[in-house]
Amino acid sequence: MSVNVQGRVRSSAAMGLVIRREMALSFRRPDQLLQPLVFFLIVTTLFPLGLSPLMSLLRDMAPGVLWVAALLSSLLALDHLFKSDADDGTLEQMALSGQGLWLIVVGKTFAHWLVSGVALVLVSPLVGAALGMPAHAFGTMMLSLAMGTLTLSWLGAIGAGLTVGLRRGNMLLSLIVLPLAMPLLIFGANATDRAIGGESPAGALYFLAALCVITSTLAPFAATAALRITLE
Amino acid sequence: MGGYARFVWPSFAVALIIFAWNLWSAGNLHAAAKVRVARAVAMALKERT
Amino acid sequence: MWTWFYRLASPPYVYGVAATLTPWLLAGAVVALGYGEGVGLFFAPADYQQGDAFRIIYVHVPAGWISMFCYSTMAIAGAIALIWRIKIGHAVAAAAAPIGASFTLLALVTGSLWGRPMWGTYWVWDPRLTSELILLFLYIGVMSLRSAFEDPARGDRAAALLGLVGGVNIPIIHYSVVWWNSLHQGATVAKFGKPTMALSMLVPLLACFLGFMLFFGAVLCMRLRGEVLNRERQAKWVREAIKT
Amino acid sequence: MSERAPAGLDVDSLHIWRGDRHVLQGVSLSVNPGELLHVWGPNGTGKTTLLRVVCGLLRPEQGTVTWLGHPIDRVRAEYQSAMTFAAHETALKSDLTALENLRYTVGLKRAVSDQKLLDYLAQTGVSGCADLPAKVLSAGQRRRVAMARVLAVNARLWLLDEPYTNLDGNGAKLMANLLENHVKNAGFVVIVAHHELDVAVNIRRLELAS
Repeated sequence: MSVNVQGRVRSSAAMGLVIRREMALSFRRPDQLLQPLVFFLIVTTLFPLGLSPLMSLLRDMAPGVLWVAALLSSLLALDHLFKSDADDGTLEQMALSGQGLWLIVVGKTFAHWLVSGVALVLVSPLVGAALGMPAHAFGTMMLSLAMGTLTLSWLGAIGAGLTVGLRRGNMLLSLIVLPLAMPLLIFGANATDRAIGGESPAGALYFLAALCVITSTLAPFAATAALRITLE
Repeated sequence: MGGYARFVWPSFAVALIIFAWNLWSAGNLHAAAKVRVARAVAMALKERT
Repeated sequence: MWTWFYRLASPPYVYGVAATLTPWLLAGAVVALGYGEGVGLFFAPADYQQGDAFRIIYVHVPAGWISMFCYSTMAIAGAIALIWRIKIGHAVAAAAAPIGASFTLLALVTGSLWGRPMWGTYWVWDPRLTSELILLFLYIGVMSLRSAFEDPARGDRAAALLGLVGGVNIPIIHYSVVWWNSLHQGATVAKFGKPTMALSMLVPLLACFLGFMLFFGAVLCMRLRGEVLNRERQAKWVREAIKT
Repeated sequence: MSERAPAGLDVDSLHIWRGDRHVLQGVSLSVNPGELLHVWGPNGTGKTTLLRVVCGLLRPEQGTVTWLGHPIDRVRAEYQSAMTFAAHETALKSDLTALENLRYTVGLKRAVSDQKLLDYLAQTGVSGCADLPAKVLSAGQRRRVAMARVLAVNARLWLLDEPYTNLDGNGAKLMANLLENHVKNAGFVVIVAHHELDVAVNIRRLELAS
């Protein structure tokens, strides 16, 4: 454990600790890890049933369907980002740990993305194939989903911070975060769509990367302020 | 192309409805606030006596 | 020199100023709208393409501007209250939100009514209409977050933060919607924006805009008095205030 | 400033409203090294609210909380590393073991090896369940793990909210002499408790009337 001059724990060590704690907690409850993935698969199976089994039609819809399902399932997973810690009082202990509250927010959100977002990206080729997506588009699709889910985790951290104290905060969390996530859907689905069509998805991917950078730099401050408002 | 009746009058009608709602709900909010204050004042008075 | 600004932070002063301002603003609104809508409806020349349906612009465009202006008022008031802890900011933000939402709804309805003669259908995923719709969702998000908290002070702060986050995202949302729209439909569809206008059409539109602004100011003052009372129930001055 | 630099925690005329209820009406207190302050009063008089304000979780509308003469929100990092707050509920993750719970919370404040954490758990008599998940522990055991965390953080100022709940006979005795040792070597404690404290130290009392 590395300690700085005043004998207090260095923030990088503390960040590592928060991330390890979050990962340990997530893997201690594997069922909660699987739920967003199963939701992702179920939502994507709804579309062929609702539309048609014809692969040709599904292929046109594939990017939009996949991205909407990915957005909804990662939004579901975001609800209990702070809720379980706030309910049993550990969030207060960590807030009083002398480390900045931002460090706890960033650590928890990043660990949550590692657990939920990356898992979604790894499962997505399965869904892509099921929706008739050609294999050469998988690379772009996974890259765009990785950036998209990370950006959504940051936006969701703000929403979770704002609604952590509320009893029925889950619906309100989606109501708050989805309008902010619409640009993600536009650029992500379009990048995948272009990859399927064989054109270069660079334009949309650059926009998505720009969104990811903006949100990753600004959202931690907003999420910390949100948590401070509801923790008080 | 577009006659008056079908689209212009409905638009102005909706505008009037929205204007009226704004005025009404502002008045309503103020009145409700006054009632709540009066009740709080009465409660405070009762506590003190 | 700055005294009037500092006094704006004291609730009783704002309560009084709002009371005196309201009638003047309302009167100004009536005059400006009377002229603007009157001329716009009857005297201004009809559009050579769309005929008289074009006159819906005298309601739709000002409503769109006000819905945006109102959101920035809400976001800025919320930011001031959050950063400098001036409680009045929360009251202004809480007062502005429903007004903005109502004007966004007005812009949407009149936009769709205007779309009917132009495109033959009531709803088209046009970039400006879509942005307006998303703005309505943002308003609903802020208002429902504010009322979701039992403790009004905490609800105010949460809504102020969401207003700020939403405000930062509005340009991003708008330009991504425009980008998205230009991809799929290409530039063939008649651009929905204001066609270049003759002066005789523009002057009434500006009058309407002024009228809408004055009306917004008046209703904001009226709602502000209610919101200030709600937040200052413990203060002494409130007892005299409710007598008038 | 007072003649000698204030050496402890000072709270000056706190006012808190919860909706229409005036929960704290001008509460003031001060605690210096080697003192134990017992905040006493019936339920609902704002004892827990006072503690949450003092530890910086809740910002008061009026009144100030100062640590060594400085308002706590200006010296947040120093204040938080010099104090520890044990809330009414024991704040343990039920999926993590007792040792893990300590490692992940104490580790944010102080670099403490697992072996030393085990010693602290032994000190409060729960070293046996170091590797048991917190959900299988009894309420008394969980309270003792929370006490071990207070010891492990090695803070000068203890802020304890009803620390005796769920403790049995010798649990209460253990708590009493932990407090005694802490106060004896220049530590200071603010305890919220609705019952008598039998700690062999001079106890100052602050009664919160409704």
